[in-house]
Amino acid sequence: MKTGREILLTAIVGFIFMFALPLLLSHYTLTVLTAFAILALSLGFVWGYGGILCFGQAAFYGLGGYAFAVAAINTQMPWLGFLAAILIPAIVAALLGAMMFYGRLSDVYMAVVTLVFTLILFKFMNTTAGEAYRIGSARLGGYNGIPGFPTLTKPWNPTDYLYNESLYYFAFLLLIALYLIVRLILKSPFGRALVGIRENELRAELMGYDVRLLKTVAFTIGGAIAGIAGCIFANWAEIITPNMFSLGQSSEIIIWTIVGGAGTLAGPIIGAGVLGYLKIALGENSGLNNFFIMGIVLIAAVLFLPRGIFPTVQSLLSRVSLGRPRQRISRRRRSRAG
Amino acid sequence: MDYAVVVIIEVLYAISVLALISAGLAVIFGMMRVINLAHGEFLVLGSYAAIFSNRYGVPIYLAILVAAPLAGAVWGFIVERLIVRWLYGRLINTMLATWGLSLAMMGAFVMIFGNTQTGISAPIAGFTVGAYQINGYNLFIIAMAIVVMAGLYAVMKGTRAGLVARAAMQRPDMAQAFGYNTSQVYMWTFVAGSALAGLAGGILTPIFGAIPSGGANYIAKAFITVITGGASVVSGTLASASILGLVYQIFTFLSTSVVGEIALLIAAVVLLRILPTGITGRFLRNRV
Amino acid sequence: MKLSRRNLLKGSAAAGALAALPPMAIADDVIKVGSIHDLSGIFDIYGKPMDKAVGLVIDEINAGGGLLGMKLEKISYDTQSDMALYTQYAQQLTRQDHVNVVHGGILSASREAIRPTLRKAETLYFYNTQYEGGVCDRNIFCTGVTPAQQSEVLLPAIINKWGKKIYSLAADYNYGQITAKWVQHYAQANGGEIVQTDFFPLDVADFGATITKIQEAKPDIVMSILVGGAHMSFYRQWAAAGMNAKIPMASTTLCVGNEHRVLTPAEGNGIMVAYSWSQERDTTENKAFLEKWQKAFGSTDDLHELAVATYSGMNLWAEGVRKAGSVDRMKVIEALETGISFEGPAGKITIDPPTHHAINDVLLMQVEDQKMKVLEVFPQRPPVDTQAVCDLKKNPDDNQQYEIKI
Amino acid sequence: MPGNAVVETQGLSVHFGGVAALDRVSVAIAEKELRCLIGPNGAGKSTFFKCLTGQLKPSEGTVQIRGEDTTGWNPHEIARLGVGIKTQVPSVMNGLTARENIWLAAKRRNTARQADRIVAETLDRLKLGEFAGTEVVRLAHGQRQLVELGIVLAGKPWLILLDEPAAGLTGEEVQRMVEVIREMNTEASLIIVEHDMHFIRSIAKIVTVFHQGRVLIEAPVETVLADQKVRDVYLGRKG
Repeated sequence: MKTGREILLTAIVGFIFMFALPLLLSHYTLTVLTAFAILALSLGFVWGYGGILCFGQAAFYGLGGYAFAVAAINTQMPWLGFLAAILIPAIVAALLGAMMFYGRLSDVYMAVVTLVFTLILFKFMNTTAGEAYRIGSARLGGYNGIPGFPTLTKPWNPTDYLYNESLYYFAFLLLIALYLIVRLILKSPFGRALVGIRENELRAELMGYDVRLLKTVAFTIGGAIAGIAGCIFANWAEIITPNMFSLGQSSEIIIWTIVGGAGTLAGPIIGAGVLGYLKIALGENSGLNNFFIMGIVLIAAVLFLPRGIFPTVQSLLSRVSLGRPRQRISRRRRSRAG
Repeated sequence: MDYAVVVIIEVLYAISVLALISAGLAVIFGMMRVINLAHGEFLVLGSYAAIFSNRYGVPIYLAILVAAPLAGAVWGFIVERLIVRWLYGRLINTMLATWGLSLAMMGAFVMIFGNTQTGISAPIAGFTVGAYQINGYNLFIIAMAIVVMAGLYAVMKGTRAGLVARAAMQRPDMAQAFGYNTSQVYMWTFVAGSALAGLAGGILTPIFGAIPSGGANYIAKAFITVITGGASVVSGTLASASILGLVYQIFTFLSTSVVGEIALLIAAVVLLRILPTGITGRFLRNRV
Repeated sequence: MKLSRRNLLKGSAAAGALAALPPMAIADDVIKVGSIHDLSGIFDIYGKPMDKAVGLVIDEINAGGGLLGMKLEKISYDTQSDMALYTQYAQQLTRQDHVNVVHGGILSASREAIRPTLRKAETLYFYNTQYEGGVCDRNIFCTGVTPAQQSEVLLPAIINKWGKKIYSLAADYNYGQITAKWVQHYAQANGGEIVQTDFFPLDVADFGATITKIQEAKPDIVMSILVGGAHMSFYRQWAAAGMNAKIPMASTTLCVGNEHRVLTPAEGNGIMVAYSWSQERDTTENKAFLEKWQKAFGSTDDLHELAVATYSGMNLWAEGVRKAGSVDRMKVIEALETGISFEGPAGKITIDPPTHHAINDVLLMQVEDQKMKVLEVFPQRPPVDTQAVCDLKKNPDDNQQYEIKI
Repeated sequence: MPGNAVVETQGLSVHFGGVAALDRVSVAIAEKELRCLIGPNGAGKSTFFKCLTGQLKPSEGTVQIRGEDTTGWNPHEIARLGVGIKTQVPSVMNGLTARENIWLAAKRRNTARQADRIVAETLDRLKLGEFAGTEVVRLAHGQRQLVELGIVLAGKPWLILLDEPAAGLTGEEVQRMVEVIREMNTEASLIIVEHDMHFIRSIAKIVTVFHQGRVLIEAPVETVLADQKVRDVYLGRKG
C-alpha cells in the first residue's frame, strides 16, 4: 500500500515536470536532456546503489544507439530497433559484468576494464569507414557515423514519426517509467541485497547471497537502461557517431551523477538535466571553454559536495522544515572507498 | 636482416614510449595509491613547456630535459596542495577529482594555445640501417627510457629519500614515529611523479608535438600500463610496458596501428583477467 | 508572443551561462543569416575563420546599404566540435530564430546531421567546405573544392615530375576513403600506380612503423590524405627519419588548416598540393580581400581555404537574393540555378546548376618556406565527381549523398 | 566420531608464498558441539577459520561440512548450507539500519513476511529493539557485535562459526554474549575462535589449540589450561 502511494506520487510529480518544462525550454532541447537523464539514471543505479563504478557507461549508451540504427535500417521497423537497443547493450553488459565480477576484479581494476572496453569500441567504430564494414544493409560509417535511419513511429500509425513534441513526451514517459522500475527494483529483496552488497560485500556473501550473480544482474539492468538512452538520443539526433563511445561522454555521465548525487535516483537525473543544459547554453556564447568549466565543476563537486547537490539540498530542507528525517539509505561508501 | 633490425628498434621504441609515459603515474600509484587521471595533461604541459622555452631561446636539450620536468614539478606541487592532499586514502574520489582536473587543463590549453598542433623538430638526424632510414630520435627515446627506469630504481633502492618514501607509504605511523612528516613525503612523491610526467612530455615532443586533446591518448595507455603492471613501480612498469609495447608494435607491423592499439587493449584486459592484481601482484612481488 | 517566449529562453540561458543577452531581433525588416560552426573543440581552427568570413560579408553588405534594402543579421552558434550539437542548433536556427539561410558545417558528419533538418524546415543551406563530394539535394549549395577537382590537377603533375609508384596515407573516415579512391582513379588515368593505401583514425599520432613500411614498398611518391592535429606528427616523424630528402610528397589535405605554417620550412618544403585558393595568388581581388581581412581581424594568419570558400558562398548567396529580388527560399534557389558567378579572392567561382556544387579555379602549388607557392592555375574546373551521379535538373526531389562509384 | 561430525577437515594446508600458515590440520567437530579454537597470534586459527567459511581456498586438504565436500566453495555457497558466520572485525552493512541488516539475512531463505517476523524475534532476543532504526555505523562497538550476531541468528543456522565474538566488549556485554552463545548451542554446533581466556573458561567444552600452523593439543578445557606446553606457547607469549 505504501509502495502504491509512492508510485502515484512520483508519477504525479513526473507528470507535472513533463508538462511544466516545455514552458521554459523547447521540446527539442528537452528531448536530448531527457535522454541524458535516462543515461544518468542508469549510472545512478549501477554506481549509487550497486557500488559498481563503471567508467564506461558510455559503451552501453553507444551500443544502444548503434543497435537501434542498424536494426532499424535492416528491418525498416524502428520498434524492432528499440528492442535491439535494450537487448544488445544488456547482453554485452551481462558478458562484461560476468567477466569482471566472476573474476573478482577490485575497484580500480574494474575502472580500467570498463574504460578499456569503451576505448576499444570507440577505436573500432572509428575505423569502420570502409565499405566492408556493414551489418546487413547498414554501413557503420566510421568517424562520420550512421545518418538517415528510420526513426520511431507511432505504433498505431507507422508513417507518423515521433518527432519533436511527440518524441519528447515519449522520452519523458520512458524516464518516469524507468525511474519507477528502478525504484521498485530497489524496494525488492534483490534491490535491498544489492545495497547490502554495496555496504559490505563480504557480509552479504556470508549471509549466502551470490554477490557475483547479483552484481552481474545489476550491471545488466544498468546496461539496458543506458541502451534505451542511446536509442532516444539516436531518434533525436537522427545521426549517431562514435562520439557516443568517447571518453568525454563517459566522463560527462560520471560528472552528472556525482554532481547530482550518487546514492539517490533523482540526483543524477537533475545533474544530467542541469549540466546538459549548461553545455548547450554555453555554445550560444563562446567565451570560456566548455571542458574547462565541466572540469572545474567536477573538481568542486568532489571537494566540496562529495554527496552531490540533491542530497545536500535535501538534508538542508529536511533540517529546515523540521519534518521527520526521510528514511534514506545514505551513501557513505563513496567517501571512504579505496 | 636490415628489416629485422629496424623492427627490433621500433619494438624497443614502442616499449620505451610506454615506459616513459607511465613512469610518473607508476610512482604516484605505486607509492601513494593515487591515480592521477590528469597525468596525460601533465605530459602535454611538459610538451608546451619544452616548445615555448625553446621558442624563447632555451637550447633544445635544456628545454626537453629541464624546462619540461620543472613545469611538471611546479604544477604538481600546486595540484597536490590544492586538490590531491584532501583526498588521500579515497582512491575513487582522487580519480574523479583528477579527471576533472584533466578536463579543466585540456580546456585551459585550448584557451591559451588554441586547438592547433605545435611542435619542435627532432634535434637528431635520421640515420641509415641498410636500405632503411630510421628516425635517430627514436634511439634517444630508448636511451632516455633506460636512464629514467635505472634512475628510479637507484633512487628507490639506494637513497635515503627512496627508503623514507617507501617506509612512509607502507607504514605511515611508523615513519611518523621516526620523525618524518608523512604529509611532506606524500607531497614530494607527487611532485616527483609530476616531474617525471613533464619530462616524458618533453622528451616525446619532437615525435608527437603538443595538442590540447593529446592527454587522452597518453593517459589511456599509461593508466593501462600501470594497472597491468601492478603496484611495483619499476619492475611492474617495465614488465607491462614490455608486454604491451611488444604486442602493439607486432600487430602494427602485421596490420595497422589501430589493430595494434586494439591488440594492446585486449592484451591488457586478458592480463588483468588472469592476474587481477596486475603482473607484480602475482610475480615479482616485493620488488621495487 | 513569439518575442516574449524568445526573451524567456534567452534569459534563462543567460542566467545559466552568465551570458550577455544577444541583440534582439525585430521581425521582418532584417534578413537573418545563421552561422553554425565549431568555434571550440578540435575543429575550431577550421570553424573560427569560417564564422569570421560570414561576419565579414555581412558587415560589407550592411555597409553598402544591405540586401534589398534590409540589413543582415548574423546568428551564430558554436557547435563545440560535437556532432549532436549541430542538430540541436540547426533546430534552434529554424524553429526559434527563423533564419533565412544557414551557412556552416565542417565535417561531413556535421553536414549530414543538419541537412535533413534544414530540408524539412525549408531553410536554404550553404555548405562551404572542401569535402568528398556526392551530395545531391536541391536545398543545399556546396561551394568547396571536391577530391576529383584536386586529384585531376595534382596527380598528372606529380607523376610527370616524380614517377609512377605512389604510396597513399589517408585519414580513416568518409573523406579519406573517398579521396583515396579518386587519387587511385587519377593515378591510373595518368599511368601511375598506387602500391598501397593505409588508413589512420584521426587520433593516431605514431607513424614509426608506417615509415618503415613505406620504405619497404619503395614508392616514388607519398600521397598524404591525413587530417587533423594528431596526423601532423607524420610530417615531423617523416622529416626526423630523413625521409623528406628521399621520397617526395603530395597532399590533398595539408594546408587546409594552415598546417604548412606549423611545420618548419625543412619539414614542409617541396610538398605539392592543389586547392582553389592561396594567400600567395597574385590577383587584385585576392589582395583587396587580404587587406580587408587584415583590417577587420588584425591578421591574415588564420585565413584558409575554407574561410575563403565561406566568403565566396556568402557572396554567391547574396547575388542570388539580389537576382531573385526576394529572400524566399525557392526564388533564391531558382536564381542561383541560373549559374551565378562571383569574382573574388579565389578567382571566379560559379554555381554548377545540375549539382549545386561550384565550378572553381584550381591552383597547383608547392609548399615553400611556409607559403603556398602557386605553380599553375587551372581555371574553371567543374565538379566532375558529383556531376557523375547528380542531376537536380532531372531529379529535383533527389535527396541523398551518393557514394561515387569510380 | 567422524560418523556424526558436522565439520571435518583432512590434512588442511595453506601456503602464503613459501610460508605455511596452516600445515596439515585435521579436525572434526561433532553435532551440537561447542568447540573453541585458541592459540597465539599467527598460530593459524584464523586461517583455519577462513578455510571453513570459504574466504580462503586451501592449498591442500579437504573440508567437509555435514558430509558435503566444501573444499574451494565460495562463501555464499557455504552460507547457504545453513552456516552462520561472524568475522573477526565486525562485518556489518554500515549504511543500513540494524533492522535492515538483520532483514537481509532473514530474507535470504524466507518470504518477506517470515523475514519480518524473524527480524522482530531476533531484535527482541538480542535486546536491540531501541536501536533497530539506527544506521549501524552510528552504533557502539558492542552493539555492532550484537547486530552481527543477529545477522548470524536470523539465518537460522545449524552450524555457527564465530571469530572473536568477545573482542572489545565490556564485562557486561561479554556476559550477555555468553548467554546468547549458550542459547545458540541448544540448536546449533558452534566453532569459536577466541583470545579471551575468561570467556573461554566460561563457555568452552573441548578446546583445540593451534601453534605454528598445527594442532598442538585437542582436549577438554580444564586439561588444556593445565597443560604445560600450552602454558609455554600461549600464556607465555600472551603475557
